[in-house]
Amino acid sequence: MKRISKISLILFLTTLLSACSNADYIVLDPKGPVGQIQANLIWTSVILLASVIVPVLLLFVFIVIRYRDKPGNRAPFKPEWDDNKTLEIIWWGIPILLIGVLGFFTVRDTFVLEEPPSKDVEPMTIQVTSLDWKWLFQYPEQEIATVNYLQIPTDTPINFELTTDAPINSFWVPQLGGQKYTLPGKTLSLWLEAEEEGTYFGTANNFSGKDFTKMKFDVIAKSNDEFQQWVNEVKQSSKPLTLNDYQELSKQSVVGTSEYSTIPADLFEYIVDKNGGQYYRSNNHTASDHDRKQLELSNNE
Amino acid sequence: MEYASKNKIKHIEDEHDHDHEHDESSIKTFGFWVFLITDLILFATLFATYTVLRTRYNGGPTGEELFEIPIFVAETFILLTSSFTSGLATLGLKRKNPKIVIGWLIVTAILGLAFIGLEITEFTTLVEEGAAISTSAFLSAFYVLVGTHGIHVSAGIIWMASTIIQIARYGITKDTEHKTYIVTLYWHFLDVVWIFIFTVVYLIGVM
Amino acid sequence: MLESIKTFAADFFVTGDPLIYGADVSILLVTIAVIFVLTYFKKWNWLWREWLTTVDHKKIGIMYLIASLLMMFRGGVDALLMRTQLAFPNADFLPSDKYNEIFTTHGTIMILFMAMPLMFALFNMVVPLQIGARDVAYPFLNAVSFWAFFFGAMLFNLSFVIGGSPDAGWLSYAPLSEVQFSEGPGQNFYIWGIQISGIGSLASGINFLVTILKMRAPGMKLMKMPLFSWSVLSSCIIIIFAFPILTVTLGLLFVDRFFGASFFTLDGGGNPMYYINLIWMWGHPEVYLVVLPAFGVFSEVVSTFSKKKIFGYKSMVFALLSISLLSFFTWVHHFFTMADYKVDAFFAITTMAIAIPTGVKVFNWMFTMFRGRIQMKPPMLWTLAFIPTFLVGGMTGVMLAVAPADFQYHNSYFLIAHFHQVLIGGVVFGFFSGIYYWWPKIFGFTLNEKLGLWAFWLWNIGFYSTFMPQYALGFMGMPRRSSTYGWDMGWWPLNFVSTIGAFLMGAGFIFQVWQIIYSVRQGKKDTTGDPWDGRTLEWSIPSPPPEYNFAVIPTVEQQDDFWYKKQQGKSMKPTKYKSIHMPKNSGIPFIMGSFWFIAGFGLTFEWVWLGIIGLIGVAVSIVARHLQKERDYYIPAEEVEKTEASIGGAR
Amino acid sequence: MSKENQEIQKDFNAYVIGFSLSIILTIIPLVLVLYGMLDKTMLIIAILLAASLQFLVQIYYFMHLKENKNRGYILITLAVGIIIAVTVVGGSAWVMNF
Repeated sequence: MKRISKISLILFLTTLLSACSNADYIVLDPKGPVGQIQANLIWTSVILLASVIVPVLLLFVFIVIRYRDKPGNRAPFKPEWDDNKTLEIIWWGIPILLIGVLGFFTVRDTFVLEEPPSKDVEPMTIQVTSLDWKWLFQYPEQEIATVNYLQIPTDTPINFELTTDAPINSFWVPQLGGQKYTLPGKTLSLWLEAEEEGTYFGTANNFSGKDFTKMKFDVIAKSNDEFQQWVNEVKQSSKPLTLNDYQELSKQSVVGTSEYSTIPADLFEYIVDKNGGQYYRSNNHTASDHDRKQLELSNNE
Repeated sequence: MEYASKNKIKHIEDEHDHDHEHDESSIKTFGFWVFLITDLILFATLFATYTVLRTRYNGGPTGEELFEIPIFVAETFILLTSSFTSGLATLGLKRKNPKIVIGWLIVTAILGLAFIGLEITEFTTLVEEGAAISTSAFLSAFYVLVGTHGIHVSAGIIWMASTIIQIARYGITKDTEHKTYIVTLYWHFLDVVWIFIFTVVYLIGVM
Repeated sequence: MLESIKTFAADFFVTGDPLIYGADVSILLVTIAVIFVLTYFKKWNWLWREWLTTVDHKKIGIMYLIASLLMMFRGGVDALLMRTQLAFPNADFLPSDKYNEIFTTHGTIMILFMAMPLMFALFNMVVPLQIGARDVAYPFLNAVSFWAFFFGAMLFNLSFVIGGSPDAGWLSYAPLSEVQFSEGPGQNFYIWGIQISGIGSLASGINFLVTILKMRAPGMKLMKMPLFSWSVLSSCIIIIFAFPILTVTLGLLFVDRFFGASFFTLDGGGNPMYYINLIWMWGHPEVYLVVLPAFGVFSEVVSTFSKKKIFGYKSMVFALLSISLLSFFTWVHHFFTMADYKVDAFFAITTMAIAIPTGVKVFNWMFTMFRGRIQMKPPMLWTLAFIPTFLVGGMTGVMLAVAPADFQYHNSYFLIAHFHQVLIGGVVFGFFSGIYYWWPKIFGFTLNEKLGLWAFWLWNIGFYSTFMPQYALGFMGMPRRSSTYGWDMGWWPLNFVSTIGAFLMGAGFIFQVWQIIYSVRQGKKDTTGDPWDGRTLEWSIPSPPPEYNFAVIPTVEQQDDFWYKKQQGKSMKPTKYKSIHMPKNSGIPFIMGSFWFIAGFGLTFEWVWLGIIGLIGVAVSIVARHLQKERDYYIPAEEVEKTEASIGGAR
Repeated sequence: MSKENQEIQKDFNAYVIGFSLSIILTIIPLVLVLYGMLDKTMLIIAILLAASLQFLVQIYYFMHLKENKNRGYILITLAVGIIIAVTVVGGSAWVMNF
């Protein structure tokens, strides 16, 4: 038995080592303040929990070895010993204490993440729509759009407004921070910010049908100037996004990346509203009636 | 021996009460209560659904436009009365008089049929007015909540008929007494559920 | 005519995949083989009399066990297919649509058609024996539950060869599961397979709740009841409150699909998020209700094989009950990433709170072993394997409860690793431990220990090498339900190790099947009725127990009553017999189950006439039962005495 | 009157009281709503209160709980059931409404 457990231990360790050598633990390697908060929280919880779990595991091993039923074992044997108030208070107390501390950090950071990560910089908005099976990213301030990739400026807090025009999905860029769902008829807001330039892995993270696995995208973070340059390029060199283009995009298909020089007015609000947006009273993004009528008309063509 | 000191062997007082012939009727009644409580959760889930989707009219009619006060008030009083008459049937059990039991059960079942009749009329009128289950989320929730209660009532009527047949055939025995008791319990429960439908769906709807 | 039959058949039968044709052929062959064997050995009558119509809880338990092992095989094959697909990057062993079907059926089968019936197998095999009862409170209803489960499971599995499998994930989130995105019968199979078996589960929950509260042997106060029965009670509390929610959720989804209602649709004012809210209000309690009985098993096993009274009995009971209640207040942690932050904060705390009673239980198990004498028997091995596994699984569970951090774990392989760790390490190891523990009691012979040891180590090594890498994959950003992946992310080595591990677990399962088959023929007979030197009432009667369990219902004086009576040398063998009141067998539960199957099948294909025929059949079965007069009989005292003399065995 | 008859009379009285109370508790909210006698929030609270009272009336007068041998168990199960039911309705409303 001992031999087998040794073998399994070695197997396990070599696995981890081999994995470490050529792999990136991107969740633990954040490139922005939001991901940093979450990584810190992950480490805090691991350390707190391990400080209890590891001693308990050692105690477990000790008990199993010490009290094995074998001839000549001289460890005490008390078959009727079944109650000890002090001990019980200790182990009701330990988890309560642990949960108390961890709960404090959890609640604190839950509230922190609702706020923009840097308050002194003017934030930027990107409207994200998950479709079957692609991503549409609209830049309402720049009035451009991209499909299946994102370009963002560094050191700027970005408010991702998430919605979907297809089954529920989830928008996740691990190195910038945790994910949020894209819900139909509703915009959820997710703050992210990149502190370093680079290309980050982004993915759809909630199963949405046949080609869900192909909904990967790159997030390219560049300095503010380079970002402006890119915006200008897109505005000059690519074609506009028309409503027909959107209808085409919203059909079930897999497409590559593309960019658009303009976006239809209130397209995002239209997407939200047509999937039930009007029922959320707090939603401030309702399109004016006029715009909606126009959109619906073109929709029926 | 250590255990003897710690675990004094106590005498059992209620041995008789627990003898191996458990009181079957009491066990069955208890089980039925548990079933009713699960049904309570079922209706609670439907009420939750109705509450969440209550305002999602999808451009269709609202509760205020649809609900007819005389109809749902009549439904309410019919069901309340039938709850009372089913109770009177259980009094007949104590008098050991099968005729009283059968009589009141028939009255209850007829009131139940009247209730179902009204509900069907209400539903068909609504559908004719263009308020169908597929019209809006609000109407989906409405039809399923009220309809589930209606199906429960219909099942109760069939069940009552089966009980009436058995009392007519075998008289009041331990078995039929138990069955009557259970079916009236079920009937009272349906009345309770209706009170909440009356309040949450209809009264708040026409408010 | 021929042409229309052809198009119908092309739609009706799943075609175009060698796997499916293989399944078709094997289903056909097995069916023919079974029919042949039954006819050749003239066993039809025996099958009907002894099994299909039985209301005996022990036989129902055995049928649950067989069914759940079959389902474990099916779900396991699904798992191996998925792991094979993921062993290498860019593999196209399974195209994405097949892969989606397979992870959907894997999850659904493992939770609802493997873990649940395995749990009910233990309930049925053990609870009445442990509390000193002749049977459950409602033996007839017990049979109804089994056949509802069985036909529900069959209906669900049928989707593999007829009509097409569901492919929207094991919880079938709307709107993906709505007609708009999932046309065809696959999703209806899901709805009706689960709905029908769910009715059975709900009835079982009521049944065992009442059994435990009302059928205990005289003198067995609740606080003297064995902990396994306590865990079953806690589990039943969850069942009775959680399953009605599932019934409604699936019902609403069906109304959406069939009547064009809009509860969870994109248009018509429906709200898909509400489906997720509802399904987790059932789904979270669901996972706790399958793990609680495993906790009960560990409590029995740890005490028996440490030769020591359970430590902190009252704490244990309190912990069980508080887990069962708390489990209803944590559901939002499954969708932190779509709820409001204030809601998140609240549910993060409630989720963590559930770790407190769970942690206490681990301490109590450890201190039951402390100052005891630990015997490394097969049931104990599984319990010992459970503790470290569950500690790590529990730890990652608390990590997941940290809402802001969960934004990084959610739907990643970290989550997959976590719930497999608690479901395999907790539930499956626990049920294995229980099966090994009570096997001699139910079947009357012991299982070969050497083969069991092989199975044990294969399962454990396989388990760690499958799921530890998956935690790491989560940190590397691999989303769950990915049907394939590229070379670029560095996900390959860990996935490969994980696949090897999965096959090791599969080998472990084969060893267990071998162990059972081998032991059926070569196993040592258990003549004592008490092979482990047990502590609770079930060990005081012969193995396997006679149909009436206890010739005379024992009178209980304390916790672990049988153990202390043994110590004092008191005989529990009765001296005087009375005639015994027993329920009669009935064919109605089986017939009702078949009608449920017909109804479910009709509604799945939206053949309304067939659905109505089935439902009328169900209604007629119920009324027939209501009108039935002769439901029970008596075994005369002399016959009891004769049976007892012939089996002897127990002291 | 024999003891048995007295008991039946008592039961009958209980049914009549229960029935009258439930009629009253139905008419009150009906009148309140039809004549809009309170502002909306208060009105909703008032009619839900009336419904809850009627629930208790039915349990107490109609459903024979007090003579049931298992009323302890039933009451506990019912209490937990009501807690869960309130959680299902209130929890859903809270989670879904933001």
